[in-house]
Amino acid sequence: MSDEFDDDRLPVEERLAAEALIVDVDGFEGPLDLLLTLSRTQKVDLRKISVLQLAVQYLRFVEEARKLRIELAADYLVMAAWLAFLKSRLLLPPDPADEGPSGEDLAAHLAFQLERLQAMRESAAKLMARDQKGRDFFVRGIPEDVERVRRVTYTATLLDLMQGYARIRTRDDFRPYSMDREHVLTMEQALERMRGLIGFMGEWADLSSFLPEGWGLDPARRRSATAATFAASLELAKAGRIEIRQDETFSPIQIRKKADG
Amino acid sequence: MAENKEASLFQAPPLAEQERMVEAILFATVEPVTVADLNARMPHGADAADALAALRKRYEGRGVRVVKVGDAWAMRTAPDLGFLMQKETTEVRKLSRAAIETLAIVAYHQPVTRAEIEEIRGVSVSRGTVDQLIELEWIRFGRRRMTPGRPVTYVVTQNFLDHFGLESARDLPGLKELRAAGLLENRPAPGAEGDEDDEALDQSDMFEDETPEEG
Amino acid sequence: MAENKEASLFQAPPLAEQERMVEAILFATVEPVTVADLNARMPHGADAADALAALRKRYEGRGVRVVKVGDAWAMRTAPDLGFLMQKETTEVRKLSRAAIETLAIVAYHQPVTRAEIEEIRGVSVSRGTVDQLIELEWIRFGRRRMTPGRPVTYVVTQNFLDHFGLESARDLPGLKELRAAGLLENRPAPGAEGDEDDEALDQSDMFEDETPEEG
Repeated sequence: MSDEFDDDRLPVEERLAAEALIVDVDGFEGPLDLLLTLSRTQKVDLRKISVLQLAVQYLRFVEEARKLRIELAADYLVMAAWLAFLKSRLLLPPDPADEGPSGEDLAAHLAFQLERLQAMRESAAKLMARDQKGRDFFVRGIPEDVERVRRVTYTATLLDLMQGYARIRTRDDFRPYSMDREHVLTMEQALERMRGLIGFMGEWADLSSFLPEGWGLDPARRRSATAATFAASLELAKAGRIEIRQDETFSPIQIRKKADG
Repeated sequence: MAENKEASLFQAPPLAEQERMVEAILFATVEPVTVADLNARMPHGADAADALAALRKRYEGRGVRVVKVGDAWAMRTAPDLGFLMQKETTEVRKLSRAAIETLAIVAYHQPVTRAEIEEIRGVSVSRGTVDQLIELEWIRFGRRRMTPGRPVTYVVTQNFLDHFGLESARDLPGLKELRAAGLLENRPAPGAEGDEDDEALDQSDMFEDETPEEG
Repeated sequence: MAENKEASLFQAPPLAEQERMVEAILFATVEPVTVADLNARMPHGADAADALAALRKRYEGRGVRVVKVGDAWAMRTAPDLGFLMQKETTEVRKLSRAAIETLAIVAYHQPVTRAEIEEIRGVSVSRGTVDQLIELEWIRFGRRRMTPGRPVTYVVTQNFLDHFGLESARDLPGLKELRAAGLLENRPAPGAEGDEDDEALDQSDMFEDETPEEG
C-alpha cells in the first residue's frame, strides 16, 4: 500500500477475485474494519483497548473462518500473521539485543489506527447527517434568464478531457500519422516492381504497360502510378540497367533492358 | 362546537411562520404555485392567502418581488434590475469530440505543434477546432519550436486550469492513474505494453527527434 | 474639487440600492457567486461586500437565507422547512459505505493521496469509488505531492461545501477536536523508516487553497 495504485499491476481477474473474497468475510471492509468491530466487545475507550486481547480475538476469528472453510483474503492473513507476532512481543519479556520497535509501540500504533478509522467513521456519519442540498435545503427553482442575450459558451468537464485523452492513447488502430496512401504509388514501390520485371524484358516496350494491375483505370491512380514508374525508370537508367527512348515530344515513352544490364 | 375543537388539535403555525413557508416554497419551486397548491403543501390550518399577502408586502421595493402569473404566484427579479441579469443568459454547449481530444493533447503534451497533435490523433486537425480553443482562452500560442519551419506551438492557459479545477497541467493524472480510476480500459495496444505510462509522465522529450513540417 | 467632480460622475448607488442588486443577482442564480463576480456585475463604485452583509442580516430567520459557500455566496431555503419541499427533493444516488468514508477522509485530511486513504481505511480503494466522487463533483485533483512518485492528491470542491451547507472545509463537524486529538495525523508505523509521506501531510498545508474569511 505504500505505492500508489500498486494493486493496479495485478490482472483484473486477480483483483476482482480478491475483492470478492473481502466481501465474503461477513461483509467486513478489510482487516482493520474487522478489528474495529471486534474491539466493540471490549466496550472501552479505544485508547484503553487491550490490543493483546484484540489480537487473540482476531486470531480466533481467523481460526474459526478456516474451520468453516471460508477462504480469507490475503489482507486478513497478513494481519493475522502480524498480530501473532505482536502477541508474542507483548507476552515475552523484551529482548535487550533486539533493536526493533517494542510490542507496546506496535500496539499503540494499532490502537491509533483503529481510533483514527473510528473517528473517520463517526465524521462520515456526522457529515451525512448534515442538512443536504436537494434534500433539506433547496436552490432557486426558477433561475432567471429573462433577457436572453444569446451567447454560446462551450464547456467540457475534466472527465471528458481525461476520457478523450484515454481514448486517443488506447486506440486499437493507433499508428503514427501518415498521409492516406490508398491512391498513391510510391517510387520505391514502382522501383521494386520494375526490378522484378526487368529480367523478363524483351524489346522496346511502352512504359504504360508497366503500371501495376488495376492502376490504369482511375485517373488519380493512373497519374500516380505513371509518375512513380517513370521516376523508377529514370533511376534504373541511371543505374545502367535499362535504356529509355521517346520518339518525339508527348509520344509514348519506351524502355528496354540494357544488353549488359 | 365540535368543529372548533377539532381545529384546535391542528393548531396552525403563527402567521410569521406561514410567511416563511410560502417564501421558501415560492423560492424553490420550478413553476408558479397557486394558493390551493400552497395550502395543500402547508400544515393543516394554515392560510396561504394571508401569508402570501404579508410576504408580498414584505418584498415591496426589494430586489425581488412576489408576482402573480395567471392564477399562480412566483418570485421574480424587480424589473428595474433586469440589466443585472444579462450575464445569466449564456448558452452552454458541450465541446465537440475533436476539440476535447485536441485540448487533451495540448494539456498532456504542451508545448505541442499542430503536426504533433495530428500525429497523436491520427487525423488532421481543422483550423476551426484550434481557433475555437483559442477563442475559449483554453489554449494559446507558445514559443516557436526550434526546428525547420519554426512551427508554432500550443500551450494551455490559466483559464484552462481554472475551468478544469487544476492547479497546474502537471496535476493531470497519468495514464496509469486514469486506468486506476476506471477511465481507461485495461487494453493496451499490441506491442505497446508497459511503455505507455512512462511516455505519458515523461512528456517533455516525447518529440525531441521530430522535425515536423508546418503548413 | 476636481477630484470630487470626477467621483460624482461615477457615483455609486446608495447602499440600499446595492443591497437590492445583490439580492436580485443571488436570487436569480443557482451557483454560488463570488464578491468579485458581484462587483463585476454591479455598477461602477458599488461595494458588494457591504451590501452582502446587510442582505445577510435582512434574511436572518426568513424562509430563505444568504449562505456562504467557500468564497462565494448563494441563497438557499432554510433547512427546517425541507419538509415542505417533497416535490423538489432530488433523489441523491445512494453512496456506498466505502464512498462515504472516502469522501470524509478526503474532506478531513485534504490534500490526501490515494495511498493515505487506503492506509486510513485499511483496505484498498476500489476504482469506482473515487470516480463516483469526482463525477458528483464533490472531490477533485489537488496539487501533486512532492514525494517520490509525485502522487496525485484529492481535495473537496465548492460543490461539496454547497451540498453539505458548509462555509469552508474548516467548518467540518468536529474538525478541531479531531485535530487536537491527533487523529488527522499521518503517523508512520513504528520501525517503518523514512515513511515517504511523513512530512508531506504536515498540518500547515491542509486547506491550502482556502481563502481567508471575508466581510
